[in-house]
Amino acid sequence: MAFLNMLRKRLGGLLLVVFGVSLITFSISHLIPGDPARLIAGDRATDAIVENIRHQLGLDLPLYQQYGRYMFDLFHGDLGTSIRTHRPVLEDLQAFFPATLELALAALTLSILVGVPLGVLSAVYHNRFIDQVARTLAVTGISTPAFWLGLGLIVLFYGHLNWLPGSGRLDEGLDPPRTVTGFYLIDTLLAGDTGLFFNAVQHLILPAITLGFVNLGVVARQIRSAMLDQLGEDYIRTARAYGLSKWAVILRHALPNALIPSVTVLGLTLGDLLYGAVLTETVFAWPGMGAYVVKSIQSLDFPAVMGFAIMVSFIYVLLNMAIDLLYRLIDPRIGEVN
Amino acid sequence: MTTPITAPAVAPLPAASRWQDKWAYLAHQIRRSPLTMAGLLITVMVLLVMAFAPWLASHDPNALNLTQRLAAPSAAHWFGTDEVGRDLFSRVLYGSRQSVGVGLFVAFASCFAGGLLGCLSGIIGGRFDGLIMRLMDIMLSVPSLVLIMALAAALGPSLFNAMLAITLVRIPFYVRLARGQALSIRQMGYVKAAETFGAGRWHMVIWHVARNAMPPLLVQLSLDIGSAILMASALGFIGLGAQQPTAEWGAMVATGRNYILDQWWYSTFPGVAILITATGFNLLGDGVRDLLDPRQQGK
Amino acid sequence: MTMQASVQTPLAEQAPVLVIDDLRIEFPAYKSTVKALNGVSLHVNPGEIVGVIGESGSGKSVTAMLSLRLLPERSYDVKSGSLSILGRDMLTAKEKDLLSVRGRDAAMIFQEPMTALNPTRRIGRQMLDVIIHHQRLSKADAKAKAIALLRDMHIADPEQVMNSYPFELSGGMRQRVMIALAFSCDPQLLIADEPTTALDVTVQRQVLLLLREKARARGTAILLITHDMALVSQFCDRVYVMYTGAVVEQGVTAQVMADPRHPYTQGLLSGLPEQVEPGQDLMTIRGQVPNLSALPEGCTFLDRCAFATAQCLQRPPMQIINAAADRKSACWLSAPSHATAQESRP
Amino acid sequence: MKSIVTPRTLAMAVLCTAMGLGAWQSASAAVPQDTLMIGKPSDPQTLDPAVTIDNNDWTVTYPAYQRLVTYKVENGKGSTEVAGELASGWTTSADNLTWEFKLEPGNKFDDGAEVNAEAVKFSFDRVMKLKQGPSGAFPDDMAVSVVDPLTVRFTLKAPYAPFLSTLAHNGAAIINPDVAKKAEGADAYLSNHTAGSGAFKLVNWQKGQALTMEQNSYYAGPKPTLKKVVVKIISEASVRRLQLEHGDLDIIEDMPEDQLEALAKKSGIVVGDYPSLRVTLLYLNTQKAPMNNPDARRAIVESLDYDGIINGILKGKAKPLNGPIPQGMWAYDEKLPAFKQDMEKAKADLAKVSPKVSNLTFMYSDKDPNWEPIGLTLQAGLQPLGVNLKLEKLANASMRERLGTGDFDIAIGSWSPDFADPYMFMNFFFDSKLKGLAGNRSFYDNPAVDKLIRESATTNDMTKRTELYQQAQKIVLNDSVYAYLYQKAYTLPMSEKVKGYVFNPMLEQVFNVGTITK
Repeated sequence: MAFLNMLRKRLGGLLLVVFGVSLITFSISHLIPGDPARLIAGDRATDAIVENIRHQLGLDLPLYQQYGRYMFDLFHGDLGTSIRTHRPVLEDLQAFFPATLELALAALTLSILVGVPLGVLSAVYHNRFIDQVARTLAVTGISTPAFWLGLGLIVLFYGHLNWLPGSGRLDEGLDPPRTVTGFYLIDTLLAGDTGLFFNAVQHLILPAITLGFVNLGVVARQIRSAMLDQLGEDYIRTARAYGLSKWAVILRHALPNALIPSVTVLGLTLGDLLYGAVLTETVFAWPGMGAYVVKSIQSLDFPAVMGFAIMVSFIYVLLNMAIDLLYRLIDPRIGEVN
Repeated sequence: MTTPITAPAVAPLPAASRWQDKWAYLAHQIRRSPLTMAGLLITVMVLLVMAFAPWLASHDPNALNLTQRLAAPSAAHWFGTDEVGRDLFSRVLYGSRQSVGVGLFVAFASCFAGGLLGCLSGIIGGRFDGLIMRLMDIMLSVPSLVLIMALAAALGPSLFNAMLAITLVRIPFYVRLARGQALSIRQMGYVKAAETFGAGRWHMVIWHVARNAMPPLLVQLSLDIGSAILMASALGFIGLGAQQPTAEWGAMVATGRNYILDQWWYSTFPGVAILITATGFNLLGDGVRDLLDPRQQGK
Repeated sequence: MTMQASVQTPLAEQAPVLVIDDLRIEFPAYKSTVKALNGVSLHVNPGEIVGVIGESGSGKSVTAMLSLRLLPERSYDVKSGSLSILGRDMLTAKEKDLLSVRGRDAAMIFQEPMTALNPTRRIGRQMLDVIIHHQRLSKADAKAKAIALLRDMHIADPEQVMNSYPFELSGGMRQRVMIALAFSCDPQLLIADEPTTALDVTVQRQVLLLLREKARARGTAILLITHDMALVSQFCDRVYVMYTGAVVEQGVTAQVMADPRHPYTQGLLSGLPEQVEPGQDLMTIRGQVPNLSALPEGCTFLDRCAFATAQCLQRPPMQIINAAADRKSACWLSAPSHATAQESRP
Repeated sequence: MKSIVTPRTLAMAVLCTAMGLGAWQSASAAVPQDTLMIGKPSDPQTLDPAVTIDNNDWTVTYPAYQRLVTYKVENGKGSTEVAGELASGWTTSADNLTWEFKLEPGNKFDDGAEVNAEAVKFSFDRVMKLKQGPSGAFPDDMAVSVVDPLTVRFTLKAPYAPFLSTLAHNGAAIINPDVAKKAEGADAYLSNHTAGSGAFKLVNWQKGQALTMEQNSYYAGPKPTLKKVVVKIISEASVRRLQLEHGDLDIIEDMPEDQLEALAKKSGIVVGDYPSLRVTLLYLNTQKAPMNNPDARRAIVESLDYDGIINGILKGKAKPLNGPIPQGMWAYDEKLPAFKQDMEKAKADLAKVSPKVSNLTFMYSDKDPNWEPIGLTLQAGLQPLGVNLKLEKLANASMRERLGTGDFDIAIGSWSPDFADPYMFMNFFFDSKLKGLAGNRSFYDNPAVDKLIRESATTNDMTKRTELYQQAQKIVLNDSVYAYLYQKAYTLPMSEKVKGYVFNPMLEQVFNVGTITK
């Protein structure tokens, strides 16, 4: 029952958020000075041409009618047509989103693989040399401008060393795998093409490091703080008093319990990574939503920007729900026992 | 909880509550942590650079010299020159005023506005509270960079507008924090006592709550300055920050990346400046968190 | 394991399981050091139940924690003295060697059974962790052993308890689990740090009775840390009274109760009515425990003592009252010539 | 006891994998011989020839479609003259109002369908019906009719001198009428696909990554040697350059001048340098004070450091201008002197303006990286004259909006012709009917000039037209309507393996992939 209640509340919240976000983005996009019809028409179009395009797009309707139309379409699964690309926004987002998600997940995985051990070491050797080093690394991660790091990595690993590719998702001239999930790492394996798989992995490494490095700091900080909390708990003392070795105590008792509260934080960083991908994608020519939305904003492509904002908010709320669920699954203390 | 397993917590805080002793204790804590110390040093250094940029700079940061374009670092130009021959060392120094200034402004302004709104929301409660919190939920779920970029595009690109935009998206975090504090303080009852002063004494109530909600807000604030500096430079990077000829680090990195293969110095120095400054503020913020967050004490 | 150790064996005939000798430790703190232990000496003989009583800050818990070296390394400095369990020097042993002592030679029971067990691990898992760690048993055997242990603790449905998380059990039940865990490897010594303080009064008694019954049955010695005089009087063979990090009085419980020699012990006992229910706080001594980072030169009880004399400006050493019974007190007045302190009590 | 994977072993595993992959990379194959790789900064927006007005999209559309006429190639150089492509010949009525084109038989679309008069009519009707950007190149009242399957007739209401040139424009592409039968509709289909009779057809578009083109097997012309053309989207200029240096790309577009010099020195790389008709100029808002005063405008024109801009910022990769019509376009007047900085005259002219000019704004966008340094140069030049120039950097879209409404003092822009006629530089720039974005961005309004240029547009005699345009030029130069900065060379870094590239000033960013070899 509690679970159903939660679900109902969250779904209600979802509707509210979508409504609010659409209203906000709609208002902002109409505050921005600029006439999309003019943009489409091009430099040399006469007023008559512009007027015609404006009419085709329904931009000559009163604002409330435009919004009404937009919402009506939205609830029928139609995010409108992009002014810039002339394609349905939903189709564009579908084309770009998997790349962003793949990058964000790779960055998240990387930051967890490195950040968790770092945070654990930091907490275990609290205020000692290892802690200082780990914290410095974490803070450096948080403080590094991603766009700058990305450029540096490209120049080094692609330009000078030529170890790793510097842009895109696959080598030039390679045909992408048949789209099933949109994740190249999965699609290449489904297609049984290991060469292509390794190529995709190579392309993913530098952008994932760039994006993941920032998150690494967040993860390490969170784990450190949660571990410090757990290491101060009585049950840790019990485990030690019963002869479990230091690392057995840390890894089997403290870490799982530190991970439980961290799940929320780590899960929400996935959201940050999705938005944060914008700059990384620009630098690495990663064909994701980031580059798409930056261009859309610059060309006053309202439907695309609104579609993006609504979809990301939607994902954000869904992510929150998923984290809630996960939390319930991994923490035995929350449940329907009582 | 059981008795503490470390030192019997009898002594650590000086019994005297004189402010000199408190400061001495604070100084002791900072000195004990080399990272906080490093953060403090960097921060002080950056603030000094900000204040004394005109005296430290070797050139007029805006003076063009088209015959000295993209010159490599040398005795005359320590960090080299940019694409119109301006001295990069001087521009990096002056750039601190924009980048760090924005960071400080954003952190303090969003802390103040969000803190106030959160306290009010917590104290007044009811529909007002519900409305504010829903609004904050929505703001939190709109991708922040999109919101900032859209706002900057709507208001026109300028450093001030970028500042306003970043401030706006940071506010919800403080609202939530302050509201949580306000609610728990409300539970403790002395707000109720203040309420009996009557409706005319609202400011007393707010003052009570705000003063008690301060420590967690300050922790968040100190952690935020670094990320605000980064966000400002990211806006500069995509061209929504300070306008030319004003020197701003993010914009310098952005322009410099066109030259990164042959003129590495152009985007390297401002990039390093961002990195060092943000690291300094973040280390200091970490230190402040450790000092003010009771959970981290005694461990 | 030495199961044959007779419960009724007179004191001090076999080698003690725990010996602490003149132990001094300090905790570095801001601009000062906290002198937590100032020359503690005590021992526990096989099969004996020994109480350590004192207010908070007396150093009793630090002593307990230090016995298994559970204090965070580097947070304290050992200034002098030694501590050994079954002849093994615990202060200099390598961390690796401690692992076989902890839980097998000496086990520990803590005050708050809610937080002392891992909240997200089932009871069974936590017990098996310990049993398998110390005894080479298969998983099935270890499980059978755990069930037997729980049943032995008068737990009606061991399987269900094994399957539960700590938060699903009552406080008394959790402490029974802790005791079962403590006995799981048949330790020679059991250190119980305020084991019943967090429990209901009625449950306290059951748990203590259980603890004593099982200890006597297995010949396990118990070091019982408490602030509760009534509890000591009912359960302990011998008692050490601690104050400001040192033992101020020691002896067989009955003797100490009947004839306390240190004014501090007298103070502890003064509020103790006959047939008192355990668990009530009876501390009625005026004044406060002195700051451990700035202990006075003389007797540390000086400020709170009604009988202080000029001699007390010098710190009193342990005075032997009855060597055979190992009865001592650290008060100038308790020397045989001043044996009138009790009579002159107001 | 140690059954679980420790973080340390995991980290080691990751590191080893990464290193293994690194080793594997160096063994990866280079680009195949018969594939041409082109690197450009941004994805095409739409591939519909009736919609796109962006050269960036034409890289794909131009080789995928054919037109009635095309630009001639003479001695390996692109000409501004046209010759028949799909048309084998044409006739014009005496009044220049009726044009009849004969189609070459045997041309086929990429699905095998015949290119006939119906297809021509369909394509032009579609452009005129959609009324989007490309329709602006053609007269409003143009009517197209089918005479017979291989003859098509265009009827105009008024003479339009550049008409033949406009038919070589990307918007004049002949589209397969069968697209109307596509499930998603012709408009949606064409924005994502090609449906032409050109040498290549689009086979795959990975949005934001790459567009892959392969040979059109029905192409009637000579078979191209390239099998495949891939257009890669790589936004960072430095990365594009690295990829060219590593042999991952064959041609890269849009490189900053400062990188070209270093790039040209690399072995195996050639930086093509072609005279182009792209002019960069400042729009001086003639309808907003203080720039409505010709003296103020003259002062701006005289205070500009042309030499510093061309030799400093552009590294000499540009030519100074002497008037609205660039060198290489007929009607160019070689007798006019090039613009030069003259601070004394600028000071004198500025002194005539009252009230005194002290603040001006300069609007630019990030579309061209040279615009910012130019603004800074102008700022530095105006400072000694007591004028504070405020630089305003906008997103390109916002800037265009303000150009359209005339909300600026000075703005910068570039302009390259869509078809080979001075009409592009005179009528668009000065006709008072085309104020704002359409072309007359200085909002100039002079009936005398209107009369001259409109007459030139409806006259067929080239000498007469030249004379009319040169008369108009004198007037507008005296009025300092625009500040003409430079005529920039088109530079194209490519691998030395690429042979046979032909540059046409009308077709920047378009590659003759049908005849390029590698």
